[in-house]
Amino acid sequence: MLYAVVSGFGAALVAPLIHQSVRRWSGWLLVLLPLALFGYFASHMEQISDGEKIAFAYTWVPSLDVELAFMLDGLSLLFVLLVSGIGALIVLYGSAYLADHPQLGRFYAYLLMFMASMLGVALADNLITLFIFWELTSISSYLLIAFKHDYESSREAAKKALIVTGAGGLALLAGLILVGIEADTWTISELASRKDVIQEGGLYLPALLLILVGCFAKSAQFPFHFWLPYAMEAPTPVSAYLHSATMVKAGVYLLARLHPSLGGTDEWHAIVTGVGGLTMLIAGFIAWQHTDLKKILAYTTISALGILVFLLGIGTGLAVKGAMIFLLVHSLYKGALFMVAGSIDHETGTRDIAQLGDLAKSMPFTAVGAGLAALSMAGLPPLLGFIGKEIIYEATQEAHDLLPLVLTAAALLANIFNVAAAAMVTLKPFTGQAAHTPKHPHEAPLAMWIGPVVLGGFTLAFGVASNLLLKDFFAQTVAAVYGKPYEVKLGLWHGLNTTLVLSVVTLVAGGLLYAYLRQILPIVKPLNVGEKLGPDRLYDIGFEGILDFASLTERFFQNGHLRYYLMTIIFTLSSLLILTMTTQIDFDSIQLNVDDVLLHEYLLAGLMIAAAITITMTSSRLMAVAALGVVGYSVALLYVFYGAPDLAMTQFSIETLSVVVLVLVLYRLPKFKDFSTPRSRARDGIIAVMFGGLVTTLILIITSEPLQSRLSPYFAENSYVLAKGHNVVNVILVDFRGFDTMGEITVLGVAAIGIFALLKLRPSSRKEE
Amino acid sequence: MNILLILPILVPFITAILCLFFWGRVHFQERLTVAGMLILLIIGIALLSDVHENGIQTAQLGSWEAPFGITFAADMLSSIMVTITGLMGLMTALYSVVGMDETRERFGYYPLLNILLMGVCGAFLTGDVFNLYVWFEVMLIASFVLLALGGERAQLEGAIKYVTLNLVSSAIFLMATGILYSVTGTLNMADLHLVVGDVKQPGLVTVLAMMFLVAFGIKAAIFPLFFWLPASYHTPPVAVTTIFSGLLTKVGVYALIRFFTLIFVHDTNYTHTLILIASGFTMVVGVFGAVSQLEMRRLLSFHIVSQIGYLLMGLGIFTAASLAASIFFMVHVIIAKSALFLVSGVVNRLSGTYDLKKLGGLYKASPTLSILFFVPAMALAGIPPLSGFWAKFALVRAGLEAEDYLIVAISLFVSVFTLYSMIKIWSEAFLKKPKVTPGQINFREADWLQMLFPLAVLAGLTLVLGIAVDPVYQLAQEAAEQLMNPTLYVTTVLGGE
Amino acid sequence: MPSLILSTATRYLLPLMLLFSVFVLIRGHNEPGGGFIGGLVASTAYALYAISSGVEKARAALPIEPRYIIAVGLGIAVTSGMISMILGDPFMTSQWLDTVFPVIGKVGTPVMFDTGVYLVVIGVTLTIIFNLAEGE
Amino acid sequence: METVLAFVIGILFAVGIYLMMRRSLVKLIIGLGVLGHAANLLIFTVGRLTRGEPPLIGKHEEVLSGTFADPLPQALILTAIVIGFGVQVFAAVLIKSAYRIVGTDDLDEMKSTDETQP
Repeated sequence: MLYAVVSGFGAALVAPLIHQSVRRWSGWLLVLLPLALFGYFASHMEQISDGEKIAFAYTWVPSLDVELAFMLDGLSLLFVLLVSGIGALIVLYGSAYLADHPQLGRFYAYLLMFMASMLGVALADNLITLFIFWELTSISSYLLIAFKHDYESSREAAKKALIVTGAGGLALLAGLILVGIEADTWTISELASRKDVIQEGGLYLPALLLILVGCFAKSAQFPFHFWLPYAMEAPTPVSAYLHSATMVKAGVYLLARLHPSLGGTDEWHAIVTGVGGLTMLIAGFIAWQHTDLKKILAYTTISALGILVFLLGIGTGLAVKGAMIFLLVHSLYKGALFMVAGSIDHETGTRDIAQLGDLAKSMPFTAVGAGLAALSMAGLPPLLGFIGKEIIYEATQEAHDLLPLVLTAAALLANIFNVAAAAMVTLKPFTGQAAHTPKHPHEAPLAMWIGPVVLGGFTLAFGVASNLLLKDFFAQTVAAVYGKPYEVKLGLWHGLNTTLVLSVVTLVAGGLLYAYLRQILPIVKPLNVGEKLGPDRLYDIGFEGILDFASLTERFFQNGHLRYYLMTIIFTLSSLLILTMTTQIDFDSIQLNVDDVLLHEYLLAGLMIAAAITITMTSSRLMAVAALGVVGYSVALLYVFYGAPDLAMTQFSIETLSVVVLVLVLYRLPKFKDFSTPRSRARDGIIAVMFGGLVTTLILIITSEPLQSRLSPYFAENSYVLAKGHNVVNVILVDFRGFDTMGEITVLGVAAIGIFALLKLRPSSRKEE
Repeated sequence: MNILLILPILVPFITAILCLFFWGRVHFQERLTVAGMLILLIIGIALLSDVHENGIQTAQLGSWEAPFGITFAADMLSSIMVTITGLMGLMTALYSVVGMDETRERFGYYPLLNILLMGVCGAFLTGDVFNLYVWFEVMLIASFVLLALGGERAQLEGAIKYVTLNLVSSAIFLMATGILYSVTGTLNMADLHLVVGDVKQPGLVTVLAMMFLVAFGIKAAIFPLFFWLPASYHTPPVAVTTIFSGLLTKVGVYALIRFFTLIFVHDTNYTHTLILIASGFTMVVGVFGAVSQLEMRRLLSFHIVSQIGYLLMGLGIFTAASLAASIFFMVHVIIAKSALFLVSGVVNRLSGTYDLKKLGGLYKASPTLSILFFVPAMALAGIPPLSGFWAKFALVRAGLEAEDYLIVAISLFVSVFTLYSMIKIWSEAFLKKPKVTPGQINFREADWLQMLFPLAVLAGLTLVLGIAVDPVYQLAQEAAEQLMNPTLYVTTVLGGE
Repeated sequence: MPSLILSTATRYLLPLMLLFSVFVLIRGHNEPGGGFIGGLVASTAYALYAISSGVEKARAALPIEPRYIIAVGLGIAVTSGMISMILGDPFMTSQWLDTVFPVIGKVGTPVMFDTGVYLVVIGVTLTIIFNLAEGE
Repeated sequence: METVLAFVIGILFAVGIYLMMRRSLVKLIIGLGVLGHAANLLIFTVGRLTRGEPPLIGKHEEVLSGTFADPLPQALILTAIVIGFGVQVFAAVLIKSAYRIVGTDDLDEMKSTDETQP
């Protein structure tokens, strides 16, 4: 099974090369991979339907408890079949849709990478492995949305999609880790058995919320749904594949997958059902107000995802069954409709339904696919969509623990919107009067109409023979989500009951909505503030706000003034020292001891202080250098007084050299100018004095205790005996700690090279790179 | 005495001296340097495997027993860092052969590069506080010169800030070292671990911890001490920026990790909480700086700051898991960030600018370069299965396990903006239609390949580290366990007991 | 205009001061002094010569580029450390010859190391002073 | 004497920091010099002062005995002085070059590398 996942990535790597060598036939060649995968997974159908589970695990990162674990059960099988099956159709479709595009090779690469990632998500049985593939779907979808990269709108749409799903992904990561920590396992199939541990732990609610944010962002649930309509900037094959049939369902998939371990609590019911319900209504309401085919489809997709989430939130066996059937229903018809929309766009040059009509004549095959799909979407018998809708109504009516009436009403409303939208995307373009389109319409190539027709065919077949084809398999799918076995019966006829009435009401109301669209639109338009003030705007304002704040912060801290940088550093150090010293230091131990100080020592100290003050006061450079020299020579003198002749000699000679160099350097520099204001001088003065005071205090504290050197006695004893030198300081320098000296002369050498280079290598003497 | 501990100093040092002798012969220096770096890398790997097999290794320089002489000690952390130093040195040297202008090469570029690496290796291996100061200075002076080499206005302006603030750091470091000796009577780190507890005024040890925190914090570019970095890192040629970004701040982080696991562990509630606070601010302010930039190298420079926050986060949480995560993060970020800086160099070679507003069209112009940018960029953003994901995952997991929820939340928040800024470069420099048409790839094929080679290696490594993560992560875990159990280090260095 | 007296004086002073610097270097192991201070004395001599007679002459009086003196100094220092490695001891373990030479005294690698320091200091100081003086 | 020096060092640090916070390049370099002296003096002082007894082993003795100044801080300071010298001379030349290129001594004129908008 690992190969099944990895093969997609491998194929992605070579796809551009294959495309380069076979050009026209690359689509037909590359489709073999998804087809083969479809066949491979389909071959397990019987086993799975019998209730078996197929699991594989490979060690990957044992040090972080991540194994490459895969499991095929009813739920994942449904997903991988959709992903590989629709994937095959899309590869073909894309090969024709983008036939002349110079970057078609890259398109294949991204598409196959996406497919492989999606398979990984559906198959993963380790929380982190799942997350890895999850993120890969985000990245590959980013690349696909930005495919038309010359357009700013594409780039921005892709960015928005990535940021929203990426941020959601990070929340998800945190959530998954919390679950992993709480459950003490990272294997997904083991989580259900630790349901109690997870749900009773203190981390349940944060973990749940974080995971839900991730799922909702991915599956375009309110209030994270806004990226999806933008993502329609992608080439239509991408929209058909990612943004309707597969990727956006990853969030739904994960909800379904974690339902046995996280579901069933009050929080789950409230949040998941609520968000799903809200999403299906809001998006459904917006859908039929658009005229762009892809926009309509995008909003109905969001609405459909809302229905799925809504059902999973209810979480009864019936609701889960409804969710799973509807998931299949939606993937089939929405994939088909997107491809149809792309074909129409491709062949007529527009996808504005106001400009379209009577295409059934010129595009007969496409029309068949579109018709079947739309009927399923509207929920007419004998198509699978009808069955799906019936189960939904059954499920809402039976949700006794919650509010069955409210739920049913919401589902009814969402479905009515759906019917109207279905009518809009097919009746309008394919029937009625022919309209003038930018291109003269004619049938799309085989590679493009085969997809809708095949998907439409499946919808029909599944609808007619639902019990035969889907019963056993869906029993397993539902069991995987529901967490216990559940009997699944499917069929078109359930008798005359409320559900049927609801179905009829849905159709009639939907039809009316479509028929009186022109009258209704002006009434509802003012209600539709969501698009202007909704989460999309909030996101823009919020994100821009953060970016503005960021650049404000940047300009505040990185302001270009060295003195502020320095001030911040000194201030930080001083604050830390004050904080530490006031809380942890015993100041009583300080002893001010000046009894032994000799007169000349006082004089020396006075000289140093006077010289230091002179430096700050003088306006002459030479005076400052001279005063600096005085400080240096005084230090040297101090070394003489206190038993450090080597130091004194070094200090004397270095000081002389420094003064010479400084004079040479400063010779050409201008006079001291007072740039700063009195106020800033006062402020700097305070900070400087504060720091100086801290240092003084510190020295006083330290010198109040005697020093017990652990090292010097050894040097005193062994300097001559072992190192053969009478001058201990020199012996330390060249022997005991000779390595320090090695570093020291290296510093000197480098400084000399640097000075040489600075003085001799000037930009003017250098030709431009 | 394990000779592997000294060779990482000697090899670049001798290479540098030879380069000085062959001052005028630039091409010979190139070859010499590449060879030297290769040897350094091999030594690093040998040292790593030696420490892995036989535990912590030490060398007493001049045969003077610890703590009286200078001790070199290599635990897993040191060995990992030396290895990565060798790798970075080799990649930078290879890139420089084509990517560095000959004028700079004539003015001592190669000897300086070697000495820089010598200082870095010395800092990673020494077990003596004052000796660490010396290696810091070796590294610093070499970096000063490399930064200013060429003498362009931006370089000089950047260098003044860099030099001044780093000298302040050195002065604080020196003060702290002097005080450390006067309080404890020793300079050997292992010995210090034993005696800091005996200091009569325990508060003084915390005061020292603060001084070292600030001194190393400046070098590591943590908040609010990082200003020198964004002011200067984008000014020298890209090869120099690359080696700086890869190694210099990391030496600061290394020193922080070393000191705050070995010496200053008496009051972790106070010290490590401060580190954690600093880490949060560093991440946020760094990434805020990055998203505000329109110059590619400046953007990347601010990211260095932000990433330092992540490295500190592991130290601040202070568990074996979090330290392991930080160490792995360090390896990852050195590789990924260097790759990105090298890409910016190639971008500049093609388009003549680093300005995102002017750049564009590279996605069409060079698919190879596009991949070589996209992979490390996504690695930096923490996208799986690249190296950065594991680093982030391990860190977040360690944080959640330690129940440090706030810092985890901050790190994830920052992560979104890291992604955003990488996408910004991608979108502007690669996808967008260009204002300045990228030049034809008009240098010789061999030069082009040679420029891309180190890039490909580094970008490839982010992928390899992501897929074959376990062996490396185990090394990081081993390193972290050694750090959390300092007795091991202490007994190995001081012998006996 | 360099004064004649000064330039004549420094011409004779130069060898004397160089000799003195070597003396400071050698006695450093036992008395205050050593390679560093010795190197400074020597370079001061050259610096004086440069000031009195001009940089070109001072450069000419030097057998090689100061930069190479640095390289040689660093080379000697590192070699002195490596001698012990060849003999099987850790890096920088001091090795002494048993014979005591007149004037120089005991000869060993630490003395050699100090000589390296001495040369580096000369090279560095001269590089700085020559280049700075020429820059004006 | 430590007490007196504590105040001297404190003043030197304050002066050094104050000078470095000026806008003038020249003051910056002089400030660095003062800071260097302060740091060295600090190590010397906290290493404890011993009047007049250098750590030299007498001609005919084998070990250092009696009171003597601690040789280790001296060795450290010597190294620090030399390193400080190298670094500061380099910094001085750097400032000279910057002055030559930028044409002013005013640090506020040297902000171009921190400006976001090029």
